[in-house]
Amino acid sequence: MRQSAGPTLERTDEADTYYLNMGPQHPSMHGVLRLLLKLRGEEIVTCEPVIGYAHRAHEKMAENRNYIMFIPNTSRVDYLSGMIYNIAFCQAIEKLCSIEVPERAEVIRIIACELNRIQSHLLWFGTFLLDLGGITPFLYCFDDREEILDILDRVTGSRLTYAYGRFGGVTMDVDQDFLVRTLAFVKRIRSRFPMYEKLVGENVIFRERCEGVGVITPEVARQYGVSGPTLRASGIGYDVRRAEPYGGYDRFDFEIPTRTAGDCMARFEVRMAEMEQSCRIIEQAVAAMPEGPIGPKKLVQRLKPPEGMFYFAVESARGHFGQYILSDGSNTPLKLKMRTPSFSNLSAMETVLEGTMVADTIAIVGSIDIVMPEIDR
Amino acid sequence: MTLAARTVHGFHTLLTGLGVTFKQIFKRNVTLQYPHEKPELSKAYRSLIKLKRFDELDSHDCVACMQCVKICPSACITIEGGKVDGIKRKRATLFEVDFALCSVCGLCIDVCPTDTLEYSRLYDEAGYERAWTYDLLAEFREEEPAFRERQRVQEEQEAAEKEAKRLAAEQAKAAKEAQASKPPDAPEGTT
Amino acid sequence: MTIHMWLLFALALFCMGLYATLVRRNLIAILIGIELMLNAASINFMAFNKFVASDPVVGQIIVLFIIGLAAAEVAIALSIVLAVYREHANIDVSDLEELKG
Amino acid sequence: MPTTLIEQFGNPAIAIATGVGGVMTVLSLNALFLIWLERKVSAWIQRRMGPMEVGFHGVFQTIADMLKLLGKQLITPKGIDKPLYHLAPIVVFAPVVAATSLLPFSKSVAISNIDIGLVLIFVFGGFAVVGIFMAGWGSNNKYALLGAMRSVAQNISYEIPLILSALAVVLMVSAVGREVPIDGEIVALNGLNLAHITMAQVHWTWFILVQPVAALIYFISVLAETNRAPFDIPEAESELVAGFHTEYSGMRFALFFFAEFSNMFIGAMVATVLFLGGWEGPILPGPVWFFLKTYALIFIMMWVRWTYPRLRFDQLMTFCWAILIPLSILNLLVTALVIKVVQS
Amino acid sequence: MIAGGLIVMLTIAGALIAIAQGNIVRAIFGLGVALAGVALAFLALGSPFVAAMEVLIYIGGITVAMVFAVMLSSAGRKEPAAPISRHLMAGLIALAFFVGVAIVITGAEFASPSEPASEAAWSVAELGRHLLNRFNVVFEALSVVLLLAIIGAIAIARRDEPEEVAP
Repeated sequence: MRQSAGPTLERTDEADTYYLNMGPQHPSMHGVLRLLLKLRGEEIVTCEPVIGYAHRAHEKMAENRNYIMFIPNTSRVDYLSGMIYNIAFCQAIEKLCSIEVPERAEVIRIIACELNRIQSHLLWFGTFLLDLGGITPFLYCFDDREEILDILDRVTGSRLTYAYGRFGGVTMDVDQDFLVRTLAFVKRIRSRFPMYEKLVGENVIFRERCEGVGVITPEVARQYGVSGPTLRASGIGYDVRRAEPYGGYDRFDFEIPTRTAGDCMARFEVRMAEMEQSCRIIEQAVAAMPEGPIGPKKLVQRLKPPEGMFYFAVESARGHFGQYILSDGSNTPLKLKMRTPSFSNLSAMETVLEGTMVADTIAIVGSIDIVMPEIDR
Repeated sequence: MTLAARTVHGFHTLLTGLGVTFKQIFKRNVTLQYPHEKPELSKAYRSLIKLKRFDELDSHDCVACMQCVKICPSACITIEGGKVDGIKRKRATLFEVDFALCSVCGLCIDVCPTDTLEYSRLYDEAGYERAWTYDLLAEFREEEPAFRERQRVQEEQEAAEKEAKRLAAEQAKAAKEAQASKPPDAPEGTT
Repeated sequence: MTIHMWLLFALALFCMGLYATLVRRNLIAILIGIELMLNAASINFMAFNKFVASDPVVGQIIVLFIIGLAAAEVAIALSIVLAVYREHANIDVSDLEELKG
Repeated sequence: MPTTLIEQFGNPAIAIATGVGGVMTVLSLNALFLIWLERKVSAWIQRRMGPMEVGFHGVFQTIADMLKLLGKQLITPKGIDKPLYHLAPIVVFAPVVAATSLLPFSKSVAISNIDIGLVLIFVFGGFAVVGIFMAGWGSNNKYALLGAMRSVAQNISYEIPLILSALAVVLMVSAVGREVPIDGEIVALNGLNLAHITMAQVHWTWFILVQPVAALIYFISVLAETNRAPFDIPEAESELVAGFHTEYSGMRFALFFFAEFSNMFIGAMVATVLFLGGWEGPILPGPVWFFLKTYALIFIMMWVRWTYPRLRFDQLMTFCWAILIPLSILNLLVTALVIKVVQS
Repeated sequence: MIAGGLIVMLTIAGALIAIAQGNIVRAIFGLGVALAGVALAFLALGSPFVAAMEVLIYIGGITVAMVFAVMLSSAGRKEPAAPISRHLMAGLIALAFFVGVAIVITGAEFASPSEPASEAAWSVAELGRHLLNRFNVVFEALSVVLLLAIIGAIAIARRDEPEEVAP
């Protein structure tokens, strides 16, 4: 059969079906995800995500170095919300070792994290459209995203993998110019939302591709531990920032946007609404920026954490990011386990993708916003 | 909505989309023509670390304390040094950074006790080899003997000053002690 | 080329189609044979049309009719192929014995 | 009436050689220009600059790319169906040359003038489908096969509204009933002759004005026939990598690319003839008008491509069968009725 | 004459591939070549319009539909070779038919029309006029047949569960 010319449609155990390997090298697979699709024509019979192609053993690395030496690793777990992960690790250690954080540092962190969240959503928006075949919105998003990266670059010196957080504060203070530019950006992105809405949100082709596609029911979402915007699009308004406030989020007034449809369109709307909410938080934070130190004068290096187990969660751009630290009282964690949102979101795909078409796979996998390094770690 | 109404509405949204992209044609470009134009580096720009030149020393002040070597997560810093002949101040004799390994986290800068590390403005780095080691002492190497000489002279001076001070203090102390140990004589005027 | 040559050419094509129809067992291969035979007939019509008929329209219309019929026939035949395949996972005619009396 | 090459040269062999040479030159120049234009249009829309390095504003970028493709290794995958795989680019490309030779660029410049030119255009359009199938089947690649199947289903479906909307124009040409002197004798215009269709639209009586629906349907179908976004499903890179030409590299790939851009060119040219009055226009000479209109259409095609996301395959089919085909049939019926009423 | 010879060779070569090739997809492409030859023959016989229709419907439609069916049904597998007896029998029948009819053809005399048809009689316009006047019944019958064929094809190929029909 192999000898005969042409790609023989390999018979699987079921008649009329064949396997298609989508990825790990494939133009639309974010990073190196491999989807083993069993197809009937273009319809998916079963879908099996195969992961592990970007495994870099971050968790193992954490066991072999001091707490502080793990800081640069954190942004690389999820390079799209690197700031959130970076700060989250510092916040976890601060809570573990009861380190005080000055108020100014907290507010700076919140601004940086929310900018990072907008940046991540913008990139998702662009790549999602790219998956659906619309190339231009991708570049418009990158135009806006560049602005955020420039702003963050001013204080962190990096554009993607920030090592901005330190235990008890941040590395560099923000200046007036930073605040001015941040506010200008908020104004700019607000003026861009109507354009995105016109170009994409209302576009009939986009709506046709998204509405009713890839519905994740609340039950499935609960079953697989789906979190973040993907969960909120299914009608469950769970957000760590609201459910277990951390890092001073309880001081700010913002909403948790939810939708009930659970389809790609709902996920799109939730993320767009979240960007607006992040803008609100940023505005309040800039207005409430206190004076004061931004961290301890001397680098906190040697930690004496209490023995035992510890869990700390934050809301990353993709959902519930938790860190489980097993400490033996030394300066090195015995075990650092990360609960990453993309992993749980992706595991729901097996159920969700069944019975959809190949083209929908792209839309659905694109819409849950996965970052492969975060899954593989 | 009927099919006809949906079709008409669909076409309308498509035309709106075309309008949006058409407007963009006449807007300013946002890209830089990279090799010809270069972006402005931010003031916090992170790149390869370098040794800061202190005005009062006219040289770096790395004392080879190995703090940065110990904290570096990527183990990309190699330092040798310590006590050098002739002067008291500890000096680094070798300071190499393998930039291929460095993740520019800045922990070495934060931990440096003499604050002699800072980020350089090294930009568009590219190369054909994996080894990417920078010798941070290169710019200081030639002037190192001069620095040591200066330092030696200064230290000698300081030592001499200190010695003089010590001597002076000793003399003063001795004088004081001598005064104290002297039997209380009657003032001259009174005798 | 004379009319005789055209007719012989058409005859050769027809016989090849006939041979394929008799030998092959794959439904689609048989269909190919039938198409060859139909085309041979069309060539005949066109040849007579050019050399013999006084009104050149008639032959052309008949050929157009044949082409149209062939399209219809192929549509039906292929749908049968698909239906048979779905039932038997095979389109070998010698395996189709259910219609035997 | 355009004089054809055969009339000018007398000898058909020389005429054919000149014709093919001329067509190839036009097509090559056009492809070079179109690829550059595509990059520039996308860049303008996306607020970038596009190619800027090779030549003034990158005008020679395409030539540089061509040279690069020429120098690339021709990779022949394992397990392919050799004859089909190797023939496919040629089968895709050859009809393009043939179809271009049918078009009347101006009153005096045309390579051929055939009474059933319009029919032949569609014939050659149908030919390309076979080549795409050969490429998809011969490549021994599932993505290529899926791409080919999608492509063929799409091309066959969209041929129907394409032809039906063109038929409305054919009806109009005979309904206009204009009689023009050609070579000294008065001839009634023939709706299937491309030059005659152009001549039926003199003095700004462009058919887009009387047949806007047909023009719209025709334009959409051309987008689909040439696999342009939002109908670029056969080669949807985010789903099928590169569709039917996934396994082609170097010059073979270049030939597919060349054919794609040339098809776009032909689609726009035919639309110009059918709806925009071909070479007709004031002041400027015929060919200038002809190419101006053609490139304006091509610009719109590019503009559309860089604006929309892609449809899903079943939506594409539904759009064709549930909206375009009924609409085009309706349009044809209304056209026929109106003509009948006006004539009686 | 040379052109005629080329056309015959092309057609016969295509037909040979079509009937002898075990790989069904190649056989279909062989059929495509043969059909292209037939279309050229029509051109040589004076009717470009019919030639165009032959290409449009046969090559652009029928062969493509066949390949499509092959892909949908995995019919591309090599069929087992037929027994030699079957080849012999079929060959004999075909040969006998060829020889018999060839004798008749070579022996036959065909009367040429008294006056050759005018150029205008070959035109597409004339063809269309006849199709809608004199041969109106043929035209209508064809349309009915095609409609029935479409309905029939859909009815046969439709899966049991209601789904959208493949075009």
